[in-house]
Amino acid sequence: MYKIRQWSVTHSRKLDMVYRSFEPLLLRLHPLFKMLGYGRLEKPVRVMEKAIKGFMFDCQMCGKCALGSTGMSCPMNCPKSIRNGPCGGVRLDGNCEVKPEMRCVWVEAWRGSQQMRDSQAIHQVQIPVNNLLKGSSSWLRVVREEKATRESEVGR
Amino acid sequence: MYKIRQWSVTHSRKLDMVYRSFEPLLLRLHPLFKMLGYGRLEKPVRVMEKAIKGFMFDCQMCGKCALGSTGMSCPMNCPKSIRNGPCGGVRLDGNCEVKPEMRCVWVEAWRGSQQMRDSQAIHQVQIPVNNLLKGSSSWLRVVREEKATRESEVGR
Amino acid sequence: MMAPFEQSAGSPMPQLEGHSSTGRLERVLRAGHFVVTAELAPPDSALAQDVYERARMFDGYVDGMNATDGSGAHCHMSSVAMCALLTNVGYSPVLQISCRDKNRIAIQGDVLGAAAMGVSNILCLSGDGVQVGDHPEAKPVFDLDSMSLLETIRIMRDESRFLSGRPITSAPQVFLGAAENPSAPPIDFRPYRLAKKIAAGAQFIQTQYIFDIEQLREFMAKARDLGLLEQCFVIPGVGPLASARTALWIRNNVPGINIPDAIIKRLEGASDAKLEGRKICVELIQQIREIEGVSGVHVMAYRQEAAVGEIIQQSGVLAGRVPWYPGCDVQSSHA
Amino acid sequence: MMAPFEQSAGSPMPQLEGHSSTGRLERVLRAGHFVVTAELAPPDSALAQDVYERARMFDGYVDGMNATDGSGAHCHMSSVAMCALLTNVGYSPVLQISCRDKNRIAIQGDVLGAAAMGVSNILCLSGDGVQVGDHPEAKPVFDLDSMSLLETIRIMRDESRFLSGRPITSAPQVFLGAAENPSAPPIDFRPYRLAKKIAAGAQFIQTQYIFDIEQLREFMAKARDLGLLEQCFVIPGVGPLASARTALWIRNNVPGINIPDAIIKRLEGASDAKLEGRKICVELIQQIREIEGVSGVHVMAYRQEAAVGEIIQQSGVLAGRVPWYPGCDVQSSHA
Repeated sequence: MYKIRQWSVTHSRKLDMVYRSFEPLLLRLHPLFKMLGYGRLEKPVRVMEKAIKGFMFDCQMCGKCALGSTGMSCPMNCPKSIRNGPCGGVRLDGNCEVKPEMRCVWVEAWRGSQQMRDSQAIHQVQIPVNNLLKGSSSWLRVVREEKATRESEVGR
Repeated sequence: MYKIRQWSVTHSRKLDMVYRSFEPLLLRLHPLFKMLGYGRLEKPVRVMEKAIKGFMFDCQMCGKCALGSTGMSCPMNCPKSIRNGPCGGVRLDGNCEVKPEMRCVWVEAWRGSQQMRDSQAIHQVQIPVNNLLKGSSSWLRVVREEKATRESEVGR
Repeated sequence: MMAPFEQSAGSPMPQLEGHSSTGRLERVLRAGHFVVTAELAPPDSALAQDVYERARMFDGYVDGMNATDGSGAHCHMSSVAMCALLTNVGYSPVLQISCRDKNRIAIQGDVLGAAAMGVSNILCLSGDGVQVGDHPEAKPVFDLDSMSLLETIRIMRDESRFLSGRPITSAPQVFLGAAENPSAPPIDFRPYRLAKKIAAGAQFIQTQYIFDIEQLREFMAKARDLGLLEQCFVIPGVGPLASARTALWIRNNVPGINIPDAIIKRLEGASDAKLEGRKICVELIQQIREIEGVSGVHVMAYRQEAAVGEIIQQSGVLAGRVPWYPGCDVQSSHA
Repeated sequence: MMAPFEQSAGSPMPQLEGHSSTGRLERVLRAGHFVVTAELAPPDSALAQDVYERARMFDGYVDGMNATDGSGAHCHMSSVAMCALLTNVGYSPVLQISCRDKNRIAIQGDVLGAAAMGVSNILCLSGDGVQVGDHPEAKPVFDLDSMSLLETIRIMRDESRFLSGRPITSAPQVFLGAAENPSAPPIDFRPYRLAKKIAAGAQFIQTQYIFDIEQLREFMAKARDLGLLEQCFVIPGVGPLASARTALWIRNNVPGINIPDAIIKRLEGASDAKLEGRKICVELIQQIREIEGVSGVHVMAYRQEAAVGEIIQQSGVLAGRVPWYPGCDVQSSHA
């Protein structure tokens, strides 16, 4: 999958645009999701998400997807799980300190993010990952949280 | 798989005997393994081992199988990864402190080990798990190490 | 009468023959006294003063204080710092190390560091799961378990090396302890698990709260039969219950604590439940004292720390002995 | 002339207006001096004496000492204990916290504990991978990363709360630092990453070894353009190379260290390589001093700790200033 992962970074701009059009679609599905029940959907969506994102990005299902701010390079493939990389140990050829045969996830993230529409996102400090979310669907969580925020804003 | 895991503990004696006859068989395959190359075998054997032990014991592929001393209850299913359990937090009904819906792995281990031929094995202190072995085949390692030991003994 | 281990102030004492540490707790135990230890929760602050104030409550009543390590998976000041501060003024604290938050590299570093700061006693624990605490999103570590933690520190002390084999130039001279819970399933296995902990290096045991004396008696009888009591000091844990409601809450929510119905009924029937809870605690201590092979009592009085002195005094287990505390050499009496 | 921050002995000094800590390192930096810090490897022992002996080598030459935290993923005495011991006798150590070995519960407990023991400076690191150390079989933790570690401690200090939101009654008053490596890819991103670290709470930066001065100049120029140097003290790292062989080994085996060919050639051509290595180090320090916006130099002299004093003296960067050390108030001169 390593080759595909790199392809995804190279095409980060296009993928970002696909993602951006995918999100409103997901949001529009909220009533359907709600009817079916988010709890019941968790498993099938998780399996699908894992298959797609696993194939495209070697996604590790951290439950809090950061691809939009990392140039489509999944930070959970960093052996130190650094969400605000790169560390100081990147080899001079741009490969990983821990896995010398792998490109540094954050060298890739920098490459990918410069092509993204929001190339500034990589400069934001990412909060620590919530280990409880590990293995859960990031998509469903985003939709649920986004809807909840919008509804509470309407309520104000 | 939870039901099957419990069945395996209930039938720990029989499974232990199957395992015990399986080991010499594996050992006898050593020349074949050596010819094919242990490195090349690692992946297919790992996949097979994971499928079988995953199905039977919810095996987590720690790479250092302890089932023989834990009454066929895999200690890596303990949420605290305790290899010398049980901890002091076992519920009065014998369920897990962290996952109240699950039987304590070590309550099961005690139940299973009392039926084993070597019921004393559970009293041995287990050394800390080697995290580098995670995900690797325990079977191949056992054969390789056992053969190496025997050969060095012959050499003396 | 003052035993020799009570004359020394904060400065390090010479290590006695056959002792693993230079600490006071080991001295009192090996001298055959009935010891009293108490649990001390670290403050949520960066002030040494807060540590000293908490410790002072126990002055003259306890031989050792256990500084908890992220107890209940909640963040507090580290046990190492708490113990170092307490050691500075002469106390004999027990460092608790939980396997939940640190891997073997950090733990071994902490052991050397704590010993360099004078800490003499270490209690090895698995630790509560992160899910019960205030940081459930933290990564549970559990690189070692309480048993391999014992063995690791024993190896550091007795073989002057790290787990990796690299040599240690001056080994940590520590008295090693572990926890056990005679009340948690599988009950039959518990005495054997004690044996396993002793094999791994435990020299003393402090138990989870005991409310069912019969269960403790059986555990001790079995431990005696296995010949474990000559190898290890057993210090059962006790604590005052604040009310019947608290007792029920603990029984339903804190796994591994067995509170018999009879105790809950007594608390329900009492006009002053808090007082009754302390009375029950005093009685438990007195009953525990009568069990053959018991070496002391460990008082865990969560949010009732101020009552520990009174409970100990009423139980009479100190038999007139006044455990050392900073300044006791100057004053002649207290309370 | 003695600046006010050099008059105080081991006892805590009052916190000055606009300062985050009561420590000497922050005082020297904010007073505008060119500071010198040095790296101090903790001993593989449980003896406080070993810590003091190592520190003494730097007396009169450094304003702060970084006690490494399991550097190179090898087990040593903990940085917390080392810093507490050094603080006890009046030094101003920098506590290093690596994310490799502890989760957020242990780290926050250590921060409170270290602060309670008087530690004033904390450097936040990701940490080396376990695979390079002597315990490769240990579980890598990495619950936080260096950035979220900075933010966590900043929140504890400035908002008096844990990451979970629970209040802290007395916040840790610490001066917060981080590491950066101007020589590691992606080079373009490094100044922006410095900006990110400042946003997360970094008040000072110590860098990885610098051997390529041009690279550092470009990094500093970019940092200046981004307006970062008003918000953060930058202290580049240097160190003496023992030989051309060592230099080659480091270049090939320690990721992230860029040693130009010219330096290796100089070492190869020298009759006394060790001396030449120190000479190069002195020259690097002098060149670094000339770069606009640089606040000091951080000397990492692994296994050449005894040479640090000479290197600093020859570089002349202290300009006659004698950093405080225990006993300096009594003696009037040294070396």
